[in-house]
Amino acid sequence: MSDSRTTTSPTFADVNRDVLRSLDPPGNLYFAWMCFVALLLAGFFAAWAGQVWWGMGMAGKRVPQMWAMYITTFVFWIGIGHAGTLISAILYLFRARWRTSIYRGAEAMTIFAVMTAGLFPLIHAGRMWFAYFLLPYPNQRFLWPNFRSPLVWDVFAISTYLSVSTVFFIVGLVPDIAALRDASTGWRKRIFSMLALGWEGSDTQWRHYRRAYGLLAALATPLVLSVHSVVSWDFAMALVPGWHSTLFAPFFVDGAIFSGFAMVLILILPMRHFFHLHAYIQDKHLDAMGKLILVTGLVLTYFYICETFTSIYSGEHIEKASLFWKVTATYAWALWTMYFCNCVAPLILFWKRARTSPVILYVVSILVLIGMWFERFNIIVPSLGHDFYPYTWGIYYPSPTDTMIVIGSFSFFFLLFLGFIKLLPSLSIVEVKETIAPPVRDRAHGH
Amino acid sequence: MATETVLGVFAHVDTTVRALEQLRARGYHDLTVYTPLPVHEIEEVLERDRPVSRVRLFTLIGGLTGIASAFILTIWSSMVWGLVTGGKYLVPAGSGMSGSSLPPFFIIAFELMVLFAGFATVIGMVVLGRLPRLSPSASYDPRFTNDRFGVAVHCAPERAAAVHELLRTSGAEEVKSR
Amino acid sequence: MMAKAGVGALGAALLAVLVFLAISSWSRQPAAAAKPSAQPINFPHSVHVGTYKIDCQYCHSDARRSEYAGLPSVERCMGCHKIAAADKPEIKKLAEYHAKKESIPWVRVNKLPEFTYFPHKAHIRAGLKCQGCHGPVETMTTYAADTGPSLTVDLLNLVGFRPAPPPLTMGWCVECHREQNAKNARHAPLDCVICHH
Amino acid sequence: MNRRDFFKIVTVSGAAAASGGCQQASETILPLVVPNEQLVPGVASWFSTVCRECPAGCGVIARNREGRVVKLEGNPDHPVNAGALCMRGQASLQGLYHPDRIAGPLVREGSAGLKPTTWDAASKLVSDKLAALKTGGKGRAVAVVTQLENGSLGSMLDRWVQALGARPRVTLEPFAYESIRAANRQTFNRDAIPYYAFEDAEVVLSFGADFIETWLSNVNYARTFARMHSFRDGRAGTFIHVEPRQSLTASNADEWVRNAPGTEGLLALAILKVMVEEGAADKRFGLAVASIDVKRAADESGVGVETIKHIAKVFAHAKPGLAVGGGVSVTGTHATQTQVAINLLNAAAGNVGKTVRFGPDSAYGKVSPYSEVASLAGAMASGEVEVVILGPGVNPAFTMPSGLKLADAIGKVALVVSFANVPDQTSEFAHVVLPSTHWLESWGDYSPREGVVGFMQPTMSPIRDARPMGDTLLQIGRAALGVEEGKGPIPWATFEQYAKGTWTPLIKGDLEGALRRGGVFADVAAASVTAKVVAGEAAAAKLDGDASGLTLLAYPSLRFYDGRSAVSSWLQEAPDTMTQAVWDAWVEISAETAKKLGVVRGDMVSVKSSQGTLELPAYISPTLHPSAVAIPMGHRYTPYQRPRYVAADTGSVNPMGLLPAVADPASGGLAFMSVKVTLTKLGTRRPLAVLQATHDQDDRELAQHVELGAAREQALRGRAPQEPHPTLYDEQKYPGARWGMTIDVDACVGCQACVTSCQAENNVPVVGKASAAYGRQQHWMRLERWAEGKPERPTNLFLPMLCQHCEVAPCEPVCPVYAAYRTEEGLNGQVYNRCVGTRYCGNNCPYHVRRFNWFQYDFPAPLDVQLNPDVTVRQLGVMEKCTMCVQRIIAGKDRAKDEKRPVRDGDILTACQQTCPTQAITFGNLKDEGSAVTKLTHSPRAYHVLEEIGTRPSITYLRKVVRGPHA
Repeated sequence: MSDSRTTTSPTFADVNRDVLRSLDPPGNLYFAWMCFVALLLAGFFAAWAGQVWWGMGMAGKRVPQMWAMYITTFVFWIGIGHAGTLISAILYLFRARWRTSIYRGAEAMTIFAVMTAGLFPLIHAGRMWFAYFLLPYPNQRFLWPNFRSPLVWDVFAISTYLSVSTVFFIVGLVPDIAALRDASTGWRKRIFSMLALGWEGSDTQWRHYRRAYGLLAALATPLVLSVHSVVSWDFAMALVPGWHSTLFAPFFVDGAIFSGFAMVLILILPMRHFFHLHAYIQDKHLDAMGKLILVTGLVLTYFYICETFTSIYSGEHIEKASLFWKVTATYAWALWTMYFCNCVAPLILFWKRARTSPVILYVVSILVLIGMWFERFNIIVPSLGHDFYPYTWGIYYPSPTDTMIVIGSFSFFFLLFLGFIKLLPSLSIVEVKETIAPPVRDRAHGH
Repeated sequence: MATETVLGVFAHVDTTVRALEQLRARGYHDLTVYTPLPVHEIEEVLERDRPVSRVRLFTLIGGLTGIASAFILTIWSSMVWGLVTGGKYLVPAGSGMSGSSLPPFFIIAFELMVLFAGFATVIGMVVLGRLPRLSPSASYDPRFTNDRFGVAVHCAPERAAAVHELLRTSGAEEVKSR
Repeated sequence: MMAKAGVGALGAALLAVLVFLAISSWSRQPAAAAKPSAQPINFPHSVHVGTYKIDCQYCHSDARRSEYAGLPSVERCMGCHKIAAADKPEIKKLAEYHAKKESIPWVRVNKLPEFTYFPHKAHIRAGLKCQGCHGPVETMTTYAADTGPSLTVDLLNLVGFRPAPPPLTMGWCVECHREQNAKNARHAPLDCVICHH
Repeated sequence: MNRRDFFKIVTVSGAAAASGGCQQASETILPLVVPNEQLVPGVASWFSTVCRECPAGCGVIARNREGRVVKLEGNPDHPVNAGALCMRGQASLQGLYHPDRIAGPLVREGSAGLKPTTWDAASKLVSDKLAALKTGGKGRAVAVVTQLENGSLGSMLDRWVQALGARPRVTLEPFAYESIRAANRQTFNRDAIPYYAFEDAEVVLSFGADFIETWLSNVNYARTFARMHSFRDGRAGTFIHVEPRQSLTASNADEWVRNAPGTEGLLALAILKVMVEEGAADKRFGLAVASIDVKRAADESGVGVETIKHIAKVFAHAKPGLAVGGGVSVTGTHATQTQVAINLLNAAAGNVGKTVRFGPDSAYGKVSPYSEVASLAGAMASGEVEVVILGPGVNPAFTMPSGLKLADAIGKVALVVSFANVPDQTSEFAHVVLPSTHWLESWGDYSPREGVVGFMQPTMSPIRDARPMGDTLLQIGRAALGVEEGKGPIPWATFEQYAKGTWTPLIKGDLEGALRRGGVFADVAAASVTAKVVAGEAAAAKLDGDASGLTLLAYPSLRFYDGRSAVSSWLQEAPDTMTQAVWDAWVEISAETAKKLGVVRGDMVSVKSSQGTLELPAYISPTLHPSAVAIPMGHRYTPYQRPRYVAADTGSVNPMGLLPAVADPASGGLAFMSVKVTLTKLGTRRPLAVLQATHDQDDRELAQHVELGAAREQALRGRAPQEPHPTLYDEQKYPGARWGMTIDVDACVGCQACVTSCQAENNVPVVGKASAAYGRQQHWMRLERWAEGKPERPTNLFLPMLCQHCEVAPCEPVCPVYAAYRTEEGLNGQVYNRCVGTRYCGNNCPYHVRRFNWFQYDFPAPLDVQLNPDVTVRQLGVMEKCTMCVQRIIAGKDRAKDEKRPVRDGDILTACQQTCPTQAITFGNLKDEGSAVTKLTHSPRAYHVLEEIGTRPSITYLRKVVRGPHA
């Protein structure tokens, strides 16, 4: 039935062995990484504390750039968070078998990315300690949030996205944890048997399990697309020249997938190297990923062209002035960096060798991440810097505080991910088994 | 009446399927099959005379609840103060729906629909799958999460011998009664 | 079987709602009595308001013309107490303050947050009774009020109950304004910036 | 500061009050011991007095809450300012509550510097010295220097001086306009400065007179100028201004003529010549201009012959016109000749008696000329003076040219007694400091012009241990004379007693009424004078320094006057309208010179004169005359401002340090334009904090203008019918009033009074140079300058920008918590305590008028006592903005309710509207068809800023009416 059923592929027992091996006690390199990341994280919290204590002024924000790197990074992480559910849900529905070996890692990435992103609205708020005003909770003042504000949509979209992907993640894990339980002993066994909910893989369990999984996938699919659309409306709903555009929803979603896949590669390639998972994460997987990055990259390029065209064609003086300023003035370098990283760099993936070479893929992915971060930066900072009112035009300079916090957010993400790969199976045991031929005694009765 | 459970452990899919076919032919319907992964061929045999999983019902109810609660929450809470923002009233006066500022609420409705439906689905799975269970069932064997398939036949004690025989002949590595 | 489950679920839900409503309405009981404030001079409102029926605004004379209700000047207290009960120890304290030309450091009982602007004047003009907000002063030996947000009330709200908001909280003000507008066709403002500016 | 601490403050009076005001929120409340019927806690009471920030003497009413003054407003009954107040007047509160105010008497203890002491000890020290001199027959060794005090304080001091046989009191005012007096002596035989009736002129021809900034009486003349100049039912006067530099006044001119510095007199005569030649003036004036050759004048001044002829034509046909002269480049060694020329011009055009009115003469006529100050300085230097008594507001060490070597001179004086209440450059030399009460805490009176006497009364009890200068001197004087109270030449117990004594003839027994009105105001008829025609001489000003240098124009600034207002942080942070720079001083360099030197804005430049050098950041001005370089006067910092708001040490930025002590021989007035300087680039930078990113509107039509002709036509036709805005949504309903505002861009002269008034009313904090430079200033209202046309002679449009209170406000729907919303009275409400600080609204406001609290801005004690108790002090992390003075709206409605009537037009005045000298701002109910604001909203000149976005603001602007070239 499926081409992936090759006789050379490992047996079920191998799968369990290989995957469980990745959970062996880590080496020094791992701990070195942990320490480094933890150090950065400490800096992150120090900077944040300072900002809360002395005020938003610690970050380089000003009039007119009342938003800057925090929202940039927020959108960036939300974008990263898209690949995971996309892979596990949409590709699941499309029965794209190559997803199986990477989706677990991708899902974890999604959750951690969204968690990281979730920090930024808090960091960004002038009175972080009142952030709960945004939640609709009954209170003696009869006050409720304004459901017409895109920020409240964000609250709902992101919290929904986080919880649904988490659920999806956990459901996927249950059978694997059962396997862990049966392979392990002592206290680990006790913990795992709790987490496994007593899974046995009986036919009734599988029936409902698969149905549920399918439905979850079906729910998650539109959700993925909605979340970044909602985030994009933070801008599209606003008046600022360069923001006020119906293009934004698809534009953002595509960019999100683009950067998401880049991040997946950045995480998967080292894993495959260090855990020797070449048998499961094969070149054809990398190839498929490469193709996806290439396609989304091309689509993104198309959107850039549309964006430019519409603002020129609009004949709107202010709109055009804003664009011209972006392209030529203070922040031009950021714009051109973005164009290079997002439009030019991925083109190398037209070349099959590049798509299968880990090194090139890795470099391209990093460039893509840089490019996508700058895309958000270019949407926010220059647009605000040169908007309707010439009196207040101005240049934003990052301060140590917001720089530290942006860098620190990466450490937050990687800390979570490093933890994950050592605590939970980073490959789906069950689904990997699905991709390989089940043991058959005599061909005659087989298929 | 007391039943006995006969468990056959298989190493291969085809033997497992053969065993199941024969059991069904002999009229044994009270079976539990353990597999490390959902196997298409086995499901084919088992699902023939079973209704579709009822999880989807949970999903439906969850989704509808989500939509309803979203609209109730947004509309009601906006009417508590009836504040005007951006020159738009919540409730239109005269000029029909066009005059109102309801559209944003559909976003909330969508999100809550997904959220509630998602949770409902999982609950459905857990409930219908008889999860969570604290101690493993009698006929369970750890190998079933690794690379072995198990067929547990629940039958009257007097017929146990026949089942033993059947399972062995159809290629079970090991057959035991529990 | 499915149908049964559906009915069962529906019934359960309905029951839950009923129980909730019951408890919620039960939880709407007036705020508990407050502990008296420790004042430099033990001033019994009960005697002045209750026994001698002195009008509130005789002493708190600024209420009708000012944001603040104001306190009687030591002079005004002495106005009566030169003669009245002059021998009582508490009154002696008063006399001391007056002699020293010092003002009495009364302990504040009612206080609104900085960002809230409350004019007594408008409320007096609307003909409200002082007791409406300050409680049964005429019965209090020492004036006391349990005001401002309370954690328990907030938590109760959070889990969906509707306890009566404690006095001098926003919910309490708003409820009264709404009630007045609805019942007595008044125009008590409900505009945020009237109080928060 | 806790708004409700006022409860406590009101109760404890006098010295204790200060500490009381500064304490944090305490949970005790103190009743008054004795009820004070004047002060009801929570109710404002108003006290009228006279503003003494400059000799203009505007009437002031002070709003007193709980015993503390929280806001100043112009006295509507006062003839000088009619309710308006300039930014300096508004900011004088910061002088009153200045953190550096001297806490009590100080005595110098050798090298240890000034140390606190008791009043008795301090005054004994002085009186002993005086007694010694008196008995030693050396009374002449005592000198008294005060600012212009022409009221009872002045006369009392003169009696004091006589009693002690001291030398005649010197009134020191850096800007004394001696030349005008001298010229009037020559031409009209009157030693006086007349009243200039701008309001009655059709054409105003000003030779450098910066009457919108500091000249004589800026509020009065800005107000009357607006009456004459701003477009009203089809009529508008013309204003031509001649000055080498485009000052704020110049940029209000319909025609700004840029001349070579010092050639104003020549131009005036040339214009007169043309008038005579064209028969527009009496032949007898031919004598005056016999020697003048128009062509030569044109070449020297760099003004085209055509322009001269055109000006002459316009001026001659004015019925009547008005020519005035002043400003730096007129005040050189040739000042008197220039003023004479201007007098002749007025005489020839027949303006004397019409717009130039002798009779209601200005108080400036009583200032001692600079020559007297100079001779006193000489006497001090030669050791003749042993005691010098310096009144408050007198700061010669700062305001006198360094050429006078005043610092050294004072150093030679044995006993320097200062009455300063905030330390300044002169009080540093003092041996004894007897802090005088601030004028808002004092009795007194001041007569800005003949017939107008403004009464001063304490508007609150002194916030520091200060005593009125009068009281202190009376006591010291009697001690020195050895007589007790009630005896001798100066018997009065207190100055208050003396002052009230002098009032009795004026007030006809009604002191109450007089104090409520703010004084006694009478009109003095214009005296008839005849002009003596003398041959006008067009002498050029003598300038020392090498001829190749650039002429230094050290000009007084609207913000700081001579520097006595610079103590106010509000003024330091209110941008100079032309440059939009705050906090720092700068040297204005013409574009040409800048190119030669290769400097850009913010580059440090050393300015070298014969007297010294000054290092200042450069401001490149395309408008300045190439042969000139300009430095604003009065920039100085007080201790608490460094390093809180500016860098720890910025060095001196005082241009007086460059001036030689040269006087105009004819008048004895200080020659401000008396030196040429050389510039050198230093290579370092000190970027200026300039709030406006660009003066180019980039075709966005924020500030709009209309040709006079077109405006007339529209005014006749009325406004073209407006089609309703297309919308899918319901029109908003307003059950009660709908508040709105109109701002007449044509009337606005860019004086920034509104900005400061708003800051005072709404507890707007000061952020300091660094923050302001980085777009973090907190002003709720800003005054923008938009330049159109050629950069070297642009048309400037002034646009006051504040929250537009849009009907379709972009800021509202994006707020996640309803902190920004639309009130049912059409305001754009901002609820601080609900704000979470997402700053989404700030991004989405196309006008960028929303301000965010980047830090917790503090109000250093006792400035916190000034906070308006009706306005919340915002916490860090919240968004704030103009509320259209909602607290005043509420108060107005409250008053109306008390009187059981609907709110009438004029019941509610916003802070900005109230103080505007030109009444450019109108506020009212847009639903009331009869209200002024509604009428103006339907004016043909009405427009909205960024109308195309469709925000539908509640604030309507009226286009500026411009005259085409040679209109």
